[in-house]
Amino acid sequence: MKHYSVFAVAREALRQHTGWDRAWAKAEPKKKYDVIIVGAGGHGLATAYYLGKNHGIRNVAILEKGWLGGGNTGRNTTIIRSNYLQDPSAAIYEKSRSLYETLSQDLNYNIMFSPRGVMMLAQTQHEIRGYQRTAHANGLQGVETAFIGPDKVKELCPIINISGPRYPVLGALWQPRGGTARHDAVAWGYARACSAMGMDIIQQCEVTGIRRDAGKVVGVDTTKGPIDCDKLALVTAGHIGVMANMAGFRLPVESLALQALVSEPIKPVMDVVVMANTVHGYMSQSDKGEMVIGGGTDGFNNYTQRGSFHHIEETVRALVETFPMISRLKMLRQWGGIVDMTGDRSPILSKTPVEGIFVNCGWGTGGFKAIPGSGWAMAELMAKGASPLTEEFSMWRFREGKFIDESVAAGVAH
Amino acid sequence: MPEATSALNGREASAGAITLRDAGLVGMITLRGNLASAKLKAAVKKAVGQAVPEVRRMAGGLEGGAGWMSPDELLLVTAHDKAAETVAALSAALKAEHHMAVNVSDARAVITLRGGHAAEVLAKLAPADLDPDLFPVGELRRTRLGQVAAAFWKSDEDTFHVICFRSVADYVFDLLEASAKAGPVGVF
Amino acid sequence: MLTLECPYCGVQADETELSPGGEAHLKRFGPGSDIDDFEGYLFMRENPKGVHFERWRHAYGCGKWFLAARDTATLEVFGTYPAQTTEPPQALREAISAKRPGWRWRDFA
Amino acid sequence: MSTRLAEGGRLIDRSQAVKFTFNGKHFKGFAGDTLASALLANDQMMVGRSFKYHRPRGVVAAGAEEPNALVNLGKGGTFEPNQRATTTEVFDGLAATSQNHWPSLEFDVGAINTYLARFLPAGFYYKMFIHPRPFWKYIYEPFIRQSAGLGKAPKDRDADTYEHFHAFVDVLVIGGGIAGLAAAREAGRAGARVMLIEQTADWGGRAVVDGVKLGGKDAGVWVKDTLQELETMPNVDLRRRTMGAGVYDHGYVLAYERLRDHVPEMDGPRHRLWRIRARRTITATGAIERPLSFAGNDVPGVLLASAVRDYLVNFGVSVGDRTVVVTNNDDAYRTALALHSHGLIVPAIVDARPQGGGELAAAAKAAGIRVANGMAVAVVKGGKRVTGVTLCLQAGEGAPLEEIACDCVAMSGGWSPVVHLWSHCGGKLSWDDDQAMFRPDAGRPPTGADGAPMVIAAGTANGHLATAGAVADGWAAGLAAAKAAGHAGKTGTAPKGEDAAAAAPLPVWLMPQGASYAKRSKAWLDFQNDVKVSDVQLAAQEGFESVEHAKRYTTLGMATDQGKLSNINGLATLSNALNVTIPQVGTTTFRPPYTPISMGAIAGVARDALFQPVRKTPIHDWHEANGADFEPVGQWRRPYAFPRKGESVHDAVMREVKNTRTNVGLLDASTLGKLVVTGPDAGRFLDMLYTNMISTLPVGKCRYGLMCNENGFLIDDGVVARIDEQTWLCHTTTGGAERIHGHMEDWLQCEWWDWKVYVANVTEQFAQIGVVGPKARDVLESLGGMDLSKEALPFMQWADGKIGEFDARVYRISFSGELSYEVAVPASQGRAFWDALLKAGEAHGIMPYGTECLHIMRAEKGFIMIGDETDGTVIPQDLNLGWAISKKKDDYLGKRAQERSHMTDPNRWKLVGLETLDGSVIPDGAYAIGDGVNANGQRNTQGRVTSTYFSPTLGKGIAMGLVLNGPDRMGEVIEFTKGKDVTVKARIVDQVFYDKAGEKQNA
Repeated sequence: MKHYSVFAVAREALRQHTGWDRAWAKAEPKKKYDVIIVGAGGHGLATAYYLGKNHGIRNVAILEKGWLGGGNTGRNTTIIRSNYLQDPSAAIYEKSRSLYETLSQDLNYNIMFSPRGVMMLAQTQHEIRGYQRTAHANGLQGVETAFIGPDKVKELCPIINISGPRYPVLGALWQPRGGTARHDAVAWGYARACSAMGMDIIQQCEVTGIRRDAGKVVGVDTTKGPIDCDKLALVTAGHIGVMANMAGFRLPVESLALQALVSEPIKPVMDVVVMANTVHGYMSQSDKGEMVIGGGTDGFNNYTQRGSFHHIEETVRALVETFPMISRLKMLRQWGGIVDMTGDRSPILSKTPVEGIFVNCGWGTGGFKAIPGSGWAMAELMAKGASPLTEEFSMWRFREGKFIDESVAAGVAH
Repeated sequence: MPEATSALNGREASAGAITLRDAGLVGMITLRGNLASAKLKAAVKKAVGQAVPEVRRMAGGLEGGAGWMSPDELLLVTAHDKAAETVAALSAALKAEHHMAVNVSDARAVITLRGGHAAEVLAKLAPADLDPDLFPVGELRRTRLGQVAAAFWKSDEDTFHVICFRSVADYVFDLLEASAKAGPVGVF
Repeated sequence: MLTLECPYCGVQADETELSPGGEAHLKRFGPGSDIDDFEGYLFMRENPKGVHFERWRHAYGCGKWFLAARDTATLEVFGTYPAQTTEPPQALREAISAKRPGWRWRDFA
Repeated sequence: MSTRLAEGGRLIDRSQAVKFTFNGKHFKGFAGDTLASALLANDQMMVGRSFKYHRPRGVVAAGAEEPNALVNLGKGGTFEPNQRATTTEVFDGLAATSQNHWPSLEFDVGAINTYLARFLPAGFYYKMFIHPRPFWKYIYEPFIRQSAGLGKAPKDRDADTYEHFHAFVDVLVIGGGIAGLAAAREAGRAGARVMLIEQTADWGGRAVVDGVKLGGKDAGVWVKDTLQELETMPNVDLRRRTMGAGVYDHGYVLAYERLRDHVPEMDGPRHRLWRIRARRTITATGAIERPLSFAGNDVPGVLLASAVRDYLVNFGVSVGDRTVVVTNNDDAYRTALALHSHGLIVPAIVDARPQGGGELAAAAKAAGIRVANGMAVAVVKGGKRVTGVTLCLQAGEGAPLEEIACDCVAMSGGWSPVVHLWSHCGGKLSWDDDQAMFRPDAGRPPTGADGAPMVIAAGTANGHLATAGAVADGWAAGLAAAKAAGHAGKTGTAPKGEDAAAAAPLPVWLMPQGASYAKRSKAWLDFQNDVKVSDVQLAAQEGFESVEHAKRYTTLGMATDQGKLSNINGLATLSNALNVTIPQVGTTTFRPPYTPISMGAIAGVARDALFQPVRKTPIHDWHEANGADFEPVGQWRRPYAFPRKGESVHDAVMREVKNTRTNVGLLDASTLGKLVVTGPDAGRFLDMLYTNMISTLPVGKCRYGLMCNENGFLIDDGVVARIDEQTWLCHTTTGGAERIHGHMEDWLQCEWWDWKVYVANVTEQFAQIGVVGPKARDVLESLGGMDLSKEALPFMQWADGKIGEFDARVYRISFSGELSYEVAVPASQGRAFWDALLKAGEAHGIMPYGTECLHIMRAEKGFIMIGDETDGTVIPQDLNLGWAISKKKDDYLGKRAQERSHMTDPNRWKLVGLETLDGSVIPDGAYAIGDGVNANGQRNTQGRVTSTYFSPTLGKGIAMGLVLNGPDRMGEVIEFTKGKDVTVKARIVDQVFYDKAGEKQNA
């Protein structure tokens, strides 16, 4: 793997950039792997990366039916935060956030982690109490957050209207080391590092069946032929239900459309991420200058990657009220992704009824921020059979009502 | 009697050819029951002088009306000071049948919207087809106006009566007024 | 942006007049029931990519719940019907078969 | 130089001069000009700077596809960045400034990037700025952000208004060119409800500019005649300046009407967002000309050939005196001929095709224009504007053959149908090898709710680039759409278009075909984002083989034009680099909107006071008039407290508590939900909904009830009153009325549909007023009326009667622990009743109180609050409410769930009272710290605070909380978090701090 640096770029510039290698190798499937991971999104690639890096498991294939990073990894609003209320959530999201801090260096790929700070606005008394609760919890969880007042909100984000007539801003939960990253780069950086470790990333390869023998996984059938494996990880987000179906078990998951949009680019005007949950909208400004805006989730099952327009309308309405200056900006593009929602809106990282099959799904609207932590934890679970980070995220927790419910504070699981 | 006021307390507005007016205190009764029952039909006739309406229709009007709200629900319209006794009469007449009659006069507000492009004022706010050819006089539609539930019926070519919950009467009036002020669209 | 016909009032209802209510034809399991059945009742959903049956309420209209048969991959609507039933009407099932031969959803086909 | 010709310009009115400014310079245009045409008329060739290299940029197109000519427009409340000059109509007083440069358009420091371009290839930022770590956030990123970003941010509140409109049509025709007009007319004749929309200000599209013939008539005449017929049809609605923005599922189409952008002084909304439900949508959206990829194709003065023609014919503007036309198809010859006929010089038509063109080429030659077949542009000369071109062989590597001096280059790389709207909702494309373009695949259309095709592409948008095919296709689409929508009225015959015989185009994706790296790195694909042929090739080399990868890696097509000019050239370049066919590479996904639409239009009328509904009680106006400090509760705004002049909110709350506890307080409780439940099965039904036994409640009595969901968690609580044998009145929380009503209807309609129960939400029928405090009875009795004595109306009973003249239903219930009456009167009498109570209470020291006082009093009394003690994960057992769970019932919603092991776990946190040792108030949300850390290194906890207040009654902090084994640990002291490394000690106590015996509420 060619090392990336300013010097390498300068050297290549002098020879018309002819020396750059493929970022990841083109691979055809071998007959057998120790581990097959279905889904080359951020979570799948990160799982592979940490299997190799932390556990020395490198005979790994990552199968992708489309192009890597092309699902929710490449269509989210790139927010990274770990200010979650419940201990298990805070643990895995903070692990993730802390890995993001050094990910560019670890991968030798600039994923542009920008810890510009994330604030979640409190606009009702109830929200104030909810976020104060989260701040207290975060203090004990080792997550750096603080509840700040409206003046500080205005100072950090001058374009906000803190004295709106309907829902004045009463404060915010502030995580100074939250932020954003370049979503595609996260997938590409992991893919490049996996490939460098000798793993096979096989794109345009759809899994059509899961082969089992005596309750244990033995391989998968794909559009590129059968492939054997000892362990199998299903990491396909919105399509996890289809996978589980192939493997012969059910998951407490539903697939829904989630939407986002960007404005045309403007000069920098907002250096923090703002989430306004009472009015349902969140916004940040990308390095290109676009205002990146997250919308709501449809309430019905959908596999089309298209959502209903009224969510866009509701979100834009909320943000025009919160940031009046965006009224005269224009929506450049809107899109949708299919998210997998569990019964408690928290993810599943778990063994399954089939020996050797593991699932990593249910990240719902909040998966991007979790990519490194999810990969780290999943790799540990697969390599060692257990991980403290995944302990509470079992697929069987719903049976006894042992939820990890983040909606209990004023927070939402974006 | 203590002083009784409608939610909009007589509010009025006009914009171009459109006028908006609080219809004032209106007697309204939610009647739930078997709409096919002879007893119910007779009781409705007696109460407001109207037959049980067809689906999505308003029989009569502000002076005495029966509107189809759902397969087992009518909205009866009468004078405000008659509502309580009408409820009692209905309950007595339908004693033997499973039914519900509740006075909701004060839970609602009624706004009269009048003018050449009244349908357009509504079509700015409601996801309903208000084309005059397809929304005839006497049609009643329960739908959404902006962000709240509402119903309206068309009492003549240029007039709609809009019903909404009392608590959002100002919001609905403001919405209608803003839509009227923005002018005609030229569709209908 | 879906449009579903309300089987009660006949309105071609815009999605913004409706509220979605998840999977249809769930069988309730109460006290004393098996934990697997109860888990299935509360959490396990078909979530199919294809023919699906689901609940909707004409929330801004007549207030009634109804059921819809819809394809989650194309959003085609095969039909709507009143909620007071434990299974899809036969005529609807046949209509789906005409368009999606071999479809299966739980025990229905 | 570019200039206005002495004559011509079909869209401008030379009698109406218009004054405007650009970068502060005063210019003159004419009514009918676009800003782009007016700038060109004033020789303003350079109009902006590109995104990455800050290269000089000039107008390149004449329509919605323009990537370069973006300006800041207006000022203050009407300021708007990134306005496309080509679609902005000029008006008197228009003020525009150019974007993305410092200090000025002519001299831009950022242009240094163009010299560094070799160091800034596609994806350079992924490979650089990795070390040292903090530099990304604090040095590199701010620099990159500042140099990107295009337009300035608006500062002021938007001064304009917006609106929506819901339309329902049989046939929506998008695009007012000849195909759209033919389609609309035919659908209209068939009797369909038709809406025809056109994004520009005039009808007819390219056909009129090109002067083609239809049915023997000039296109202009045909358009006029057709419009005339359309205008007489009552079933057809025609809208100009209305763009089809997006096609969504089930025939939902978003259209964006710009009502006042061209006449800002007019009243009314600025934009109208149409939400259209169309049975069938016809996309007659035309085609967009493609640039050619040759070195220097981004120099100002290089334009699309069709744009040069548009400026000439529509606006009487010549972009240059000497225009070299470079093409791979016949259409560009029209530009040469038009220029020639206006007396302008065309030194050469450079046609990449060795065999050259058809009839139009012959006409050009006949006119004496030099045509150079098989030739290409090797490089364009000039910096801030074109000074000449060097020619070479298309087939070669670019060896210069000759130089031609010119000040404009008109290029045409062929045409691409506008397939965006076809594609938004799943319509697929097929590659047309003959015409080198993607066109809608009629066999794979977007389908609607009925599973049938819902979009029909027509005309050039459907790949019929010639007049005859386009207009016939439009006509057929109109007929088909009307028929599919159920209209089969009498229609006409297809209009006949006439075309010159054309030679086949030659796909040319790079000019010359063997261009060197030096040339490829100067051949632009995406003018705004500075993506060149070499960048896409590098992406392919590095394995970014999917078209989506290549797009994202290079940013091709991600600019404000969303790749309208660049996408096809980019993916052809990619396919060449990968050595696969273009259809194998495929296209990126087309997403709405077609061109950007204002956020204001999306929000519509819902701004300021209309942002969200505010629900008001009958007494709301009084609260407002009397200085209430409001808090939002759901959509209600409830008084939090009633501070007096000079009094802080906190002090007001303390006063309200003290006064209510010693005298009497008045609470507007109208927001509490009230649901009437009636019928033979109502008791049975309520027994299922509540955890308690409700059916046994005697008539006249009240009972506090709890509701859980099927997961066992508490969702609501409130007092239930038995009204008569078959009727109960259920109170819900303030936010709960609609939710619980829906919950009841759900169970009644979908599970127990054979039970005879009706529910009605009568919340707003009543004004409900709490008269609370030791003197409550005195106040009410002073009004006269019904007997409210302890004997006649004991605690937890209700009665109907008169208070004064008011029709009242009186509930003796208490959420404060005081003697308390909740009185419901008809809402229409609510305000009068409130006033009467205030007057009657004057002598007793009556004061209104708000929600915070209510909260403190209930906390002093140890009452739980849904949303404080509960958070969606709390079961009644956690709150020691076992007494409210009937042991006699076999079933209620949530009962099965509460049998699960996690719910019966003895280590669930349970509710207790808490008292700090130092009398301070435990902070909201504080956690009780446990011993040690968990497996993830997080500090263990053993409880948390759920309600915490300073109690003015007790003069110290009190709280409730959920604590591990709490009820068994009375008297124990535990530590709560207070701040960073600060804790506060609190003792576990009984949760009832006030009047444990209940003497006051029973009084």
